[in-house]
Amino acid sequence: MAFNAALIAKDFPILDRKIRDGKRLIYLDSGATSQKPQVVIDAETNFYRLHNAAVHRGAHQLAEEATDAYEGARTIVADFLNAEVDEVIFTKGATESLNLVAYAMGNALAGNRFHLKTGDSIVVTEMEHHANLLPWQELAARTGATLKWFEVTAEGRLDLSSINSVIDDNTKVVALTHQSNVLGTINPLEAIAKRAHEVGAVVVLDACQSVPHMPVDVKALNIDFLAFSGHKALGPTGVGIFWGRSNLLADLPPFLTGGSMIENVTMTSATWAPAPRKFEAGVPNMAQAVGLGTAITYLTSIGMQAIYDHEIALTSYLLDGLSRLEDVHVVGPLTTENRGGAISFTVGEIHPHDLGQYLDSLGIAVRTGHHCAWPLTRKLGVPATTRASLYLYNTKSDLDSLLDGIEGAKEYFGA
Amino acid sequence: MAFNAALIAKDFPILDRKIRDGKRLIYLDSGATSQKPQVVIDAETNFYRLHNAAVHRGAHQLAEEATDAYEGARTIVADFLNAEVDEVIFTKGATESLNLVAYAMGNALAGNRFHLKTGDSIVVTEMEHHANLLPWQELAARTGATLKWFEVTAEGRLDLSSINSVIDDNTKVVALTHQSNVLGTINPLEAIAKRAHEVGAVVVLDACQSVPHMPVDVKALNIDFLAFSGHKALGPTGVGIFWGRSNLLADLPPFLTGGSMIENVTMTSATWAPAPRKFEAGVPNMAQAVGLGTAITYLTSIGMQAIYDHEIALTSYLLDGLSRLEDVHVVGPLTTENRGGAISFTVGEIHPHDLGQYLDSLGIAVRTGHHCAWPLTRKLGVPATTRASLYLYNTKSDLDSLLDGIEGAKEYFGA
Amino acid sequence: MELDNLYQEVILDHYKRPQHKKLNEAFDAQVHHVNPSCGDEITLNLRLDGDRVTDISWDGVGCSISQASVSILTDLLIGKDLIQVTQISDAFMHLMQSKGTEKGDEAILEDAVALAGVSQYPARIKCALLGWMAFKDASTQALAKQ
Amino acid sequence: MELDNLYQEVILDHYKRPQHKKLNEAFDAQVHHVNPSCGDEITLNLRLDGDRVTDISWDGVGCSISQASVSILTDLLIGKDLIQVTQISDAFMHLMQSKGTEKGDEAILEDAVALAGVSQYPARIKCALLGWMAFKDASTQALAKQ
Ligand SMILES: Cc1ncc(COP(=O)(O)O)c(C=O)c1O
Ligand SMILES: Cc1ncc(COP(=O)(O)O)c(C=O)c1O
Repeated sequence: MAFNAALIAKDFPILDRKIRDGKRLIYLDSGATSQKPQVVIDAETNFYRLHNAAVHRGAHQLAEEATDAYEGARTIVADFLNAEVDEVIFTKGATESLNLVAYAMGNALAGNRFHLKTGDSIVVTEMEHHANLLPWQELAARTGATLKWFEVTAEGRLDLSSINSVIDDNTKVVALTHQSNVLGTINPLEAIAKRAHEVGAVVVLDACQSVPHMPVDVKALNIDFLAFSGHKALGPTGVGIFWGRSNLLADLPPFLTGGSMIENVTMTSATWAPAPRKFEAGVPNMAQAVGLGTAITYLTSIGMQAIYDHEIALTSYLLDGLSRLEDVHVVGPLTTENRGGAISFTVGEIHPHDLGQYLDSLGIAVRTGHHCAWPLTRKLGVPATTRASLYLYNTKSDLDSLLDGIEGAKEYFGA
Repeated sequence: MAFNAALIAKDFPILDRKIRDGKRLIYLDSGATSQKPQVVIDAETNFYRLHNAAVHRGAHQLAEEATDAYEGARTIVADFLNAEVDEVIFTKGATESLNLVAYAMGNALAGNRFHLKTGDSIVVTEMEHHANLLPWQELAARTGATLKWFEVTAEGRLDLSSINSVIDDNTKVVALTHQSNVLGTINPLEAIAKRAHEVGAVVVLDACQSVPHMPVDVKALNIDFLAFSGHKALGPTGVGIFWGRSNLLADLPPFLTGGSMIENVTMTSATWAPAPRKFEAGVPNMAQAVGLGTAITYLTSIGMQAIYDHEIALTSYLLDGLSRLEDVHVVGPLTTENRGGAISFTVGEIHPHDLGQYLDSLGIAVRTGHHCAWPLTRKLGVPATTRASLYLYNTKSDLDSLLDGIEGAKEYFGA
Repeated sequence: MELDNLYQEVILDHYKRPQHKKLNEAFDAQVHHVNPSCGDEITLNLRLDGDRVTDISWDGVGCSISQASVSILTDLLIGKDLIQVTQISDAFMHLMQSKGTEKGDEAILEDAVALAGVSQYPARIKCALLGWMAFKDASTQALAKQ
Repeated sequence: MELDNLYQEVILDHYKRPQHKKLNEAFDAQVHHVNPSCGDEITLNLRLDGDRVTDISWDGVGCSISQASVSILTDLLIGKDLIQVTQISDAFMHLMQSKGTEKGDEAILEDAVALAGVSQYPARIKCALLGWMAFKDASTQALAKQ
């Protein structure tokens, strides 16, 4: 079956909506959040209408069904990532997942392999989303460890020239993004993971912009922890994934504490259940986990490689089109080599906010600003950019509208 | 309009479901999680079908609409609690809310009013849910503060006889539940808040079992922080509320860090936006927040006082009925004075798991076990109990079925 | 009544008259296991003579399923060698995971086939396994000491 | 085109030829404000003589709305006393919150009525207010020094 984005778009009710004065919605903001196919909406609805109960806690039929649905979703996610079932933890989103691992390391006492102290270092990159930067800044401040980072070149690539001094014997964690949400750059994990493991550090991957868009196999990537958000992967809001190697999860202290994550509790102390329970305190986001399972089943039925190929074709088409427009400057790699479909650019002197507003008046939804990667946009000397981010439901015709819209804006603002 | 639980039940599609061999569902497990009216399910669905976009981040129409819907839900919650809008923070649930305040205090440096150190004390009670016990145990361990607690009497009440020594000049936090999820006991907040404030401590209220069931006014209660879960208040799973007085939220350090909660970010440091943003890192659980807003609007339209009165009438009826059964022992207050509709009991030698299973075969959903309050059940000498917990959609006929079911179980297990 | 699949006569009998429910002070390994979701607890003492189980004794609180299951276990495993024990345990695990599709081989599992119905109640499988997990733990510990 | 409500001629004019956009080194208060959601920044210098605004100068980067709004502000407020300033600021705030239902009183707001359309675009109100918030902050600081 050939990939047919226009047909796929029909599965997404919101794409039928009209914007402003009856314009067709052209949604190019999937990097911020993706739209949801009807099957995902139905999965949440059916959970509430038929099976809603607190999982793992009741001896009644609804509780059994809810538990089955919830644990079934965990299996779907595990298979999708080529992970073990007990390695998959449901969180509320990637931000929580990344804070989880940073706080949990902060909870590690001396003697625990995750314990950090003065002299240790944490390595990030200059292209991190705030969600994969601030938790590490905070952890460094709490533990006395030093924060170091890979710089970004003018072409929007990581500068790995001094990899052996950035990642050195003191490095305990290397946290980086798989694909930049601003530049689209896909980072060279192999070299980084190899060097990190050489010095005994763990690799934390922010996979927010990769898992929804390409095949991701945690075993093949040779990483240790991974985070992504369901809402960027056709899933509901309010759910994300934290994955970790099972031997590491066994050593990692818990983060949130409360019900369902314990083995034994007295007034003064507690012991923990094994993973994944240890990291899932409280009544979970059950309907959302079930919705995410359905989203992943939907993605798998189309095929992650096919989705990736489609996005690459669109990216190539858009980069091409943008290169033909005067005064348009793409921030990030100019070819599709090791890059995905997040395409940021500036248009002459037109401020991105104004450009975004103009495009909105045509029904075209893009994002403008620093995209929660302020150190990166500062480094590149562009306080703000306009970003188009693509997904399986976008078509070349969407991109033609965008290109026309940019020309229109230039005229409108007299630039 | 008279309160008509049977009519209300019609708003909840799951209550039409058949259990086991075609039995009517009699849901007496709302203390674990409540069922959802159709309007709440529709609110989430409509968000995804019509307005889904990342809030606060886009210059496009969908982002505007999503932001309106999300911030509108915040206003609804604020009005409901008699709080200020900027004091209401969306979390993933009460467990996160309680961890938030405990971790945030742990992040407070010397000089900050929330800073804790050796010699300080944190006061809880013996009837806390694990979610309001373990975060404080952990905070005490991290900071060197001492954990102290109010004991529970045989009648299931807090023993306040030594209140002035339990809460003393070293006390920095008093964290307690408004209503016990096991005993139904409603705690005497006035005396405790008065004493806590006398010594300069803040009061953290676990309102999981009160906000959904009775009028709660944060100003009148004279408390400082409050937590509850949406899923126990007719709302979606995956959303909860953390409320704090605005002057305190201004001083409280953030918990989760990441996108949307910042004012400025460089590679080495960051400053924070004011509350509520400071405490809402990442793309929020938008559809769930909107659903919770709808749930609260629904509750308000019925009236919290009317709901409370209904539950008290049912509680009285059930306590009465149970007292007439041989070998049935209620754990918790035996009258409706300062107690709500969480009713735990034991039935002779029948293990709660077996009783729960028997009731399930009749379509009756109850909860069995230690109800995530293990120190309490241990203290009371009952490793496990069976709990019926009531809500607005329950009727006397539900309770008659339960009473008959208990008699049936006694016969079945030959007790 | 569907429930009778779960609560077979044999189970209620073992529940009311549990076997070997009195801790023997002589043991090679003692373990204490808890089911955190319901609070059920068991203490189990094990004696091994070489690779033969010579005694299992226990005490604990729990539901009929967990109590009957450990009672049945003691009857089944005392006197067996570790190869037989593994065969029986594996067969029991397999039965518990069968979601009601299997009846269990009475030649191997004897009274334990009465627990077949448990496999249809996912929340109860952990109850049935509490004693078996404790036994497994104890035998590992006892062997480590040899 | 609906968009023309937002981007009135006057706004685009101020955007292209911003008034007082060159920091005056003499000031009683200097403030730096940022719009964290888009990265827009403004530095604003203020001079007060008693209760009269004698000079406002500024520099910054931002969208047409934020730039035009601060440019208009300087034209409007320089030379006014603090009572007039409060009246004008209040009127402007009120206009921004009007969700498109009001046009603004030209006698008070002059060119600033051109920003009325912004009130229909919630995400842009913060842009229009950036300079006004900076001014408010600066005047509080300058007064505190007196
Ligand atoms: C009194 C009480 N506190 C806290 C919680 C924890 O709530 P949640 O699991 O929704 O986070 C519950 C319910 O499980 C509760 O009943
Ligand atoms: C690369 C990257 N990391 C982290 C995040 C944070 O994800 P969320 O806001 O869903 O927690 C995002 C998206 O906002 C992202 O694009």
